[in-house]
Amino acid sequence: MTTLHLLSQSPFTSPLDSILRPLGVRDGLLLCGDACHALQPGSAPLELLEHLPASIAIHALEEDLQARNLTAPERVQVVDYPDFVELCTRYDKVNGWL
Amino acid sequence: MTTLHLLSQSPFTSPLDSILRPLGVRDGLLLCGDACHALQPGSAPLELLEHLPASIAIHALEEDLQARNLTAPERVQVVDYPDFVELCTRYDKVNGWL
Amino acid sequence: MAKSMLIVSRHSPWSGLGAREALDIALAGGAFELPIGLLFLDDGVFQLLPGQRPAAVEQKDLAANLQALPLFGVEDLYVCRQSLRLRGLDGQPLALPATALEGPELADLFDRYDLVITL
Amino acid sequence: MAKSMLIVSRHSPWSGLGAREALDIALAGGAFELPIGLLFLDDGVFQLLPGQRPAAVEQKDLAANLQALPLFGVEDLYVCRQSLRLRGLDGQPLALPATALEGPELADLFDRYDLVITL
Amino acid sequence: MKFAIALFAPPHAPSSRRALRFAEAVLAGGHEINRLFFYQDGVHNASGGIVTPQDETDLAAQWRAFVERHELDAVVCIAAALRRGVLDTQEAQRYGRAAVAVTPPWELSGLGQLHEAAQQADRLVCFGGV
Amino acid sequence: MKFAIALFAPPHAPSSRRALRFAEAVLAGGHEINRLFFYQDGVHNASGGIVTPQDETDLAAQWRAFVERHELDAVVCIAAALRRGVLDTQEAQRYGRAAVAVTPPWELSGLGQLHEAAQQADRLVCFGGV
Repeated sequence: MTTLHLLSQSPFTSPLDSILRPLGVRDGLLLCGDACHALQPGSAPLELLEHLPASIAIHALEEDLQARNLTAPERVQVVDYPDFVELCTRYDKVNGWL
Repeated sequence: MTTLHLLSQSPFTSPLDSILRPLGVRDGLLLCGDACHALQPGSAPLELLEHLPASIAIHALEEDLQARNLTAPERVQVVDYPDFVELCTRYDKVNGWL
Repeated sequence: MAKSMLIVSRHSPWSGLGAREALDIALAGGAFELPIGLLFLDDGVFQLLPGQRPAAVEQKDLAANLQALPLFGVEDLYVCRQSLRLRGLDGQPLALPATALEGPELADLFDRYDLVITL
Repeated sequence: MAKSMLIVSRHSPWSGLGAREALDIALAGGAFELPIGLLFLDDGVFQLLPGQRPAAVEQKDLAANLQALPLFGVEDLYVCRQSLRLRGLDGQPLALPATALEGPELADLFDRYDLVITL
Repeated sequence: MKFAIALFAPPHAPSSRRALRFAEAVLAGGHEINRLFFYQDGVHNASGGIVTPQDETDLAAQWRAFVERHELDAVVCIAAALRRGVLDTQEAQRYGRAAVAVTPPWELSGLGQLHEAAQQADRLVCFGGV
Repeated sequence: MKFAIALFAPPHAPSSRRALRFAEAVLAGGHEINRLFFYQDGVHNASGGIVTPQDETDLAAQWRAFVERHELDAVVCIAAALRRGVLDTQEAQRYGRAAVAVTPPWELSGLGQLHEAAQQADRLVCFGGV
């Protein structure tokens, strides 16, 4: 059963480690809110994300990237709300890391 | 102007680093709430605290130690609420790290 | 057939309502005879420590509610070993018989359940 | 003589009310002509980044309020260099002229003020 | 698909707005919402007392409008609401409080409603934190 | 000494109880409290709507009793309170809301009251977080 993991906390305030630990190889990540700061070039969280298995799809919510003036690297797919809903249907379940 | 720093967040959730950075050598620390878990033997936060200059007094609120079944090492003074008030008068100002 | 739910409890016992409100979801699920699993993660592992005295901070005893879990049919208890280790607690006795998991075992745990709620 | 107050702002701009409510204390202090210092620490440094578009998440522009600080007499702005560095932001242009401090300079800053509020 | 949506954060948290925009997209995409469930500080989203500055997004008002427009089943956890002072007429009377914050279509009920919604939906999506 | 005490966390946060026990110890030690100031989620401590389970400590009630017994100056930040639905009679009328959560001795006022208290006190002590 695959899981889509929603992340919204800043990776600098809530370290990603314990969130990435239960990640399965067919799971997906959706970064929203301050979790998008994990895409800050040159930061440790981005390094962590880039070392995830390629089978784990990483997405980021467009509006949160725009608000923060962030650009998603190639590895990351930018999504809007309709895409977000579609993602939820594609994975077997959704886990919101509060 | 000396500062008494109040800590209440868990050091495992809110890393101590940025809190200890502005610490002056004549400042004091008061651990309360989940910040008392920093006294867990064998943990990284305790290591950090033990490496602070000896001039920095470390205190911990008795009730929070009791609730958590924790024992304070020698380096740490256990205080109750009247002591807490007295500490506030002894330092020039008080900073609550929320 | 009822869907199974994994509840991930990440809050320490005396830091507010987080631990209690996660536990309440587990107990409510048990009362409805749903298959519930409970994973203690991050500061949530502090809920499992023996010898706590919540009365010292005028709190109700969460341990009593935790002990009630089996009565509600909630018997699948898990704890993240890495969370214990980071807190200097690995190998210490726990107040509840929770299975310690690490690495891929955690991913397997998530995989097994139909639903997951993290609090 | 009025006491000086250091306000330590640790919250990112779009993560809730933390950044705005810290700023409001600074602006209120400025309005009363009190000597106010403002330190951006931890995720608070994100408040200083240029090019943000709060409208994308239906938020009011915090930058406008930040720009108003000098009008309220709040000109002592500081940012923690280590916080910038950890976030890959050291050396990047900032939207406000904040003095970057590190190590003992931070302790000196705290030392200089009569009062401190961290939000 | 049938979605159950739970919200654990107050209206001033970005996750409240995110949950609402998500819920709107669920319906716009031709899916169904079988229940909205408000828990923890999320109960404040149902409060009729919240006054948002005129130039800011009023999430409490938007949630109410959304629930009314689509005639959704919107449940507020009663235990969480009582602890946070978010009472409906009945609870305010029961406990002798003046402050009535919750009115229909919001409904105070127990955690069983969360489990029931999760069991009956194809997806449970929880929003909270920031 | 004269203490100004500020609280930024709601009654269900341990820091609310800690602030109250501290305030009690301040008075018991022969010191003075020139003002209590409630900001951010701390405004919920002034809510008359909060219903705490009977076997738990009712911080909102204890704060009220403490303020009344010692006739303290207890100010709730008006801007923070409006956003969180914690209104007094006047604000509820002004904005046409039914929920009146704040009654005397609590008083809604501006952030200037925090600065004034901090200026006049010998110590400002802020409680928040957890």
